[in-house]
Amino acid sequence: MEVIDNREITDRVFILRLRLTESVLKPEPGQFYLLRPDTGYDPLLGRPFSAFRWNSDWIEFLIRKTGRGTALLSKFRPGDHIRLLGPLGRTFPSPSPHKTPVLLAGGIGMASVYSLLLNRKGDYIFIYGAKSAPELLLTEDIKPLVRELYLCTDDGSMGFQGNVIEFFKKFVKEAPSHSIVVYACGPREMTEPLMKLLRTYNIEGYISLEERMACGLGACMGCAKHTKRGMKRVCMEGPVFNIEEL
Amino acid sequence: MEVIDNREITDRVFILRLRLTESVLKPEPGQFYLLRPDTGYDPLLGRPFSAFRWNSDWIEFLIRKTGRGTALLSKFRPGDHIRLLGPLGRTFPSPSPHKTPVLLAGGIGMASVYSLLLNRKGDYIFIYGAKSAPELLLTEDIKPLVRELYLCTDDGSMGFQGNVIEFFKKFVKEAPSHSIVVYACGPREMTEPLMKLLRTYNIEGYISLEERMACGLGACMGCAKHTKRGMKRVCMEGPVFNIEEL
Amino acid sequence: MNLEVKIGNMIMKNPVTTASGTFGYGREYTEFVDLNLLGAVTVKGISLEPREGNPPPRIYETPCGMINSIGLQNVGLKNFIDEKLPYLKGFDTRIIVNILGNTIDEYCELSSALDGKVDAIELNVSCPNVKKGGVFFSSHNEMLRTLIKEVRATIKRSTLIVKLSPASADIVIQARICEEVGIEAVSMINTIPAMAIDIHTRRPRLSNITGGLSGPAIRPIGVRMVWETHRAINIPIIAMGGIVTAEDAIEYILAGATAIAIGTANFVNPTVTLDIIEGIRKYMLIHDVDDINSLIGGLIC
Amino acid sequence: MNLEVKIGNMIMKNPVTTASGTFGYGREYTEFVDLNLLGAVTVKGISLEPREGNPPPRIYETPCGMINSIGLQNVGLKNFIDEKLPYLKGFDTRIIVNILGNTIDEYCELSSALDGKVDAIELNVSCPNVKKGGVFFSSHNEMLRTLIKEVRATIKRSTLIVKLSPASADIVIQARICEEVGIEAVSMINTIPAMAIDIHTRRPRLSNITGGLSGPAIRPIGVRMVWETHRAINIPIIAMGGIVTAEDAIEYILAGATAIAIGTANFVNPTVTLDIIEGIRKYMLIHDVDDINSLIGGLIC
Ligand SMILES: Cc1cc2nc3c(=O)[nH]c(=O)nc-3n(C[C@H](O)[C@H](O)[C@H](O)COP(=O)(O)OP(=O)(O)OC[C@H]3O[C@@H](n4cnc5c(N)ncnc54)[C@H](O)[C@@H]3O)c2cc1C
Ligand SMILES: Cc1cc2nc3c(=O)[nH]c(=O)nc-3n(C[C@H](O)[C@H](O)[C@H](O)COP(=O)(O)OP(=O)(O)OC[C@H]3O[C@@H](n4cnc5c(N)ncnc54)[C@H](O)[C@@H]3O)c2cc1C
Ligand SMILES: Cc1cc2nc3c(=O)[nH]c(=O)nc-3n(C[C@H](O)[C@H](O)[C@H](O)COP(=O)(O)O)c2cc1C
Ligand SMILES: Cc1cc2nc3c(=O)[nH]c(=O)nc-3n(C[C@H](O)[C@H](O)[C@H](O)COP(=O)(O)O)c2cc1C
Ligand code: FES
Ligand code: FES
Repeated sequence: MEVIDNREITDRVFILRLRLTESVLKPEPGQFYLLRPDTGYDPLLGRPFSAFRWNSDWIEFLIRKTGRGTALLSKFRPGDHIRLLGPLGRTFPSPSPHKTPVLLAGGIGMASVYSLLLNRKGDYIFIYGAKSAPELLLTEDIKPLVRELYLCTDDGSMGFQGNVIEFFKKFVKEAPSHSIVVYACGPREMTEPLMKLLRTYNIEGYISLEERMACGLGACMGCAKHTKRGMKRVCMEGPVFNIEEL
Repeated sequence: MEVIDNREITDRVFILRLRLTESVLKPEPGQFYLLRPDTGYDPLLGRPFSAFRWNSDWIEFLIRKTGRGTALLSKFRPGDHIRLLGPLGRTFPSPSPHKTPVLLAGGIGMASVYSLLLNRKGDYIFIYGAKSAPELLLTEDIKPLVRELYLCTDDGSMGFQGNVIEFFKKFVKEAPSHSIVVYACGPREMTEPLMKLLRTYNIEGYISLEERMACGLGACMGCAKHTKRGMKRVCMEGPVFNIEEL
Repeated sequence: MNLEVKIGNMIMKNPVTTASGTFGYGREYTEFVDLNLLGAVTVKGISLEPREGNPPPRIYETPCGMINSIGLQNVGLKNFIDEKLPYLKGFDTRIIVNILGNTIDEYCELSSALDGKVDAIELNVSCPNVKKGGVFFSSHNEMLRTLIKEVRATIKRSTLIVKLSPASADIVIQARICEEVGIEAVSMINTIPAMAIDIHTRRPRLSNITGGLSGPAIRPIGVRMVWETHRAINIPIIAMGGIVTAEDAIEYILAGATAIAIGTANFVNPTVTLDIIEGIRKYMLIHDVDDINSLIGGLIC
Repeated sequence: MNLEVKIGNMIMKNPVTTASGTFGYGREYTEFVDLNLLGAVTVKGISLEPREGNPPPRIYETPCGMINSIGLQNVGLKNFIDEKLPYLKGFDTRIIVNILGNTIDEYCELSSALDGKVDAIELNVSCPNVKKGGVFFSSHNEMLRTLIKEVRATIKRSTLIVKLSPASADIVIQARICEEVGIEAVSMINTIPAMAIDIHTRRPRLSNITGGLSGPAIRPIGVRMVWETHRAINIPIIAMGGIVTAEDAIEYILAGATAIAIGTANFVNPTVTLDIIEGIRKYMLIHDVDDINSLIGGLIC
């Protein structure tokens, strides 16, 4: 796919916009694509990124530079081409009208829950955490879309001092647990304790998980995740899992 | 080094201009550099290219797309960085005032002899051949710098129909051989018969040869060429060889 | 132009198949690949009982390659025959089933259960990622001989292929043993045992510590092994290891392969198998090659 | 912060040396590298008589690697001692000389001539590019034992290192033989036999047909072999194979290497050796490692 725009929004995060041709299906919130910079065989494999924003002409990915693949992707410019495979995986289910949807995003996990916010109507509460204030991205864009926005930073440089989980613990003690449904995406350090927490409070929840991937199509068994019902493939049975399965 | 400009001059040939910083020495005509596109380890090795044109601020390479490395280099744009190693190898000796310097260029071999033309005074005869007219590059730039310019094309679409060697055979029959000195660069199909020809007519000659390279520094012995005096390294004892050595 | 090749009794309409474990059970790729166009589909290794495989993480990218330690997660023989095979049978292509057992008996049980149901059975005697897996056999020539002889005896109709390991003591000797025992073909190379370490946590990148290296990185090794083996045996070779383009495929054919399998490249480009078939056709056209069989082992040296 | 390591009697000021054949005789790189800063310089393999090596072409690039068949072009023992060694002696670094013979006698002649003149002698028993080269020894465990025993006996002062081949029957067993015979250290891995074919001419890319694969492509294989070997022996390992960055070097150290050698990466970046020493320092600083020796074999698994 052709790169239309590639914009840094912080020194570590950029938004990559690709032209959507008819051959590429539009995603559902929570789905992802494998992106491969096509320069040689190093790096070799596609990298998974959640669909962030899209319309009929283009799709955007919100990407954090972590390693070589993302560094390469950050250098692509309008007119360049990137191989795109997707949309892949399962979507977040639509929030039921009887429950308040609470979105939990840790770091770049924001990309995936943000797409839910944009595409599925709901009276959202958004809890968003990062290391420090500059890493809380696009908060001005989020505000008008949600009923309540809570920001958390590890260093206290903005909002609640502490991580999303600490905030959420406080939060659930006040909210009646059966009236909320949680949609979450973030690093393992956030999703692991979150699962336990949701189970403890018996809260309905959907979590987007990460695992290294090769094929993205359910063929290689590389992205396996241990679940109650055996090994599941994050690329097929995920990335969004109902916490009951996990 | 930073790319300042990268211009296609035909669909297969481009001119890459890099900023020359103080750490990089200026070349002598016939010398070359190893250029490495710095995206990953594939391609791994630097590619050798003759210094084509330069001044105190920049250096240009005239490059023909043949494989993956050159295709990658053609995509570099102003602001990108390319690793540069050089100048490497031996230069063409300056033409003696008593002999008419005859430059022979086959295809992209033009880059190297052109640098001689630009940098060393002389009353040059330039014989330049390619497959067909569109592959005869920058002939308008060459004209004002030489006494005589002869163009050859395999298909006869411009100038003499036939290759540089065929033309040169005709040419030496008319010129007294001891009064010329030949500087040549081109594909193996040109340089091999040329060597024989020069020996037959006992003409002084310097030929720039090509061989695959790894280090460019005389360390790996990868670029060996069989000569009268044993194995020589094209990157150190060449690329310009006196035909007496070969 | 003839692209048809023969592996034992199995006639493939073209020399291109998939490498076991990289193409699932075929179905996973049908959105991208019309299976009818492939010479054969080789499916993920099957064991007697379903297996969970190794704990994650199971894959890691390395320079121009990847290491995997899937550990043979698979649905098991029964589910394969009941659920996966009927779907595959709906296509006009050959079906090759890769099998792996812990004991000679298990291998024999697998092979006799599959005999006649599939076009070919590929014995995986070289999986580096299963503790009691085939590695044991591939590192002992005489054990290998016993194993393949016994399996050979269980098979009446399907073609039998033995998949050799680049980590075995001597792959050429093992190929000769296969020929001696009457195996119809060998396939090579399986992944090369490898590992990677996260220097910040000091832990291995894979939960299984080591895994198998595949992808373009290993192609020059595979080509050399196929060339050496081709000179030593007269049975056909199905070659694999780092094939990404038609050029790579032809390189292996010139080195001595009768058919080639695409593995890791499916992850890089899901339509790669078809692109390669197309590319082989183009090459044959340009070089005026009428019959692909005339290219086999055509290296000039 | 201590970067000093010990290989036999040889104390290296840091664990970084160059891989034989990729750094010439040291001099070639002095424009880029202050040799005084290296733990040791390992020079191109030396034979008794000068050698011309194989005809060109001798190298070919492959995915994340290269294959070479230089064929041990070198100036020979006498020229080395007279012309190359005095220059190297002018630096405050260790000198390791890689040697290759056709017969046990040749090896012994080389080793006794160099004993005491250089800090260490590295026996190349595994060069894949010379017909009568060491490959013969590396593929026969008992021949190897005889060879290294006899060479061992000729050396009184220099440290003796045996360089093992990844293509040998079993690299771990060979390492054990080295330890049993009293060799001070092993180095590994040499290049992996490989080949490439030009599909348009149908000819091999190298005049020697096959060559040795080196570069990042082989690193995961090298790391695995070093890890396996480290668990089996107690003598130090000098590790090499695809090291390009300090991360790669540390990966090998955690796998069990006491020192590491940089080969192909010198071609990619001529200052890479110094960059890696710097990178190792930074890593030790960040991870609060006082002594590099505490990292050796530090893999947690
Ligand atoms: C379903 C899914 C959705 C994701 N969405 C986003 C997103 O919207 N924005 C974003 O910035 N990141 C997202 N990630 C994480 C992103 O895939 C990794 O940051 C990226 O692969 C790192 O690649 P690299 O080459 O820069 O890093 P390297 O560490 O060099 O990569 C080495 C290998 O590990 C894999 N890898 C590394 N980190 C991860 C990870 N966290 N998850 C899976 N594989 C990994 C790479 O794909 C590659 O194969 C998502 C991951 C998954 C699984
Ligand atoms: C001293 C010297 C000066 C040169 N000057 C120029 C120049 O000014 N302009 C120009 O366009 N080309 C020049 N060449 C040729 C140029 O180096 C090759 O075209 C280029 O390396 C091809 O790289 P690739 O990755 O596109 O091709 P690939 O075929 O993919 O390369 C594969 C490998 O072979 C090597 N290789 C391929 N062709 C050649 C060749 N002809 N000579 C040496 N190595 C080769 C590559 O460097 C690489 O390592 C010169 C070569 C030499 C030796
Ligand atoms: C993820 C993955 C799973 C594999 N599973 C199997 C398997 O089950 N049985 C088998 O014989 N080989 C298996 N292999 C090896 C491949 O079939 C093939 O031999 C190897 O990957 C080399 O080919 P490539 O470089 O094209 O991938 C697997 C390889 C990969 C990458
Ligand atoms: C061009 C070249 C020449 C080599 N010559 C020798 C040699 O003379 N003796 C030897 O023992 N190893 C030789 N090697 C092998 C290297 O020393 C090293 O073991 C191997 O290249 C793996 O390391 P690398 O991947 O860092 O290059 C050579 C390697 C290359 C690339
Ligand atoms: S990435 Fe291959 S099965 Fe999920
Ligand atoms: S390229 Fe290494 S010696 Fe010439």
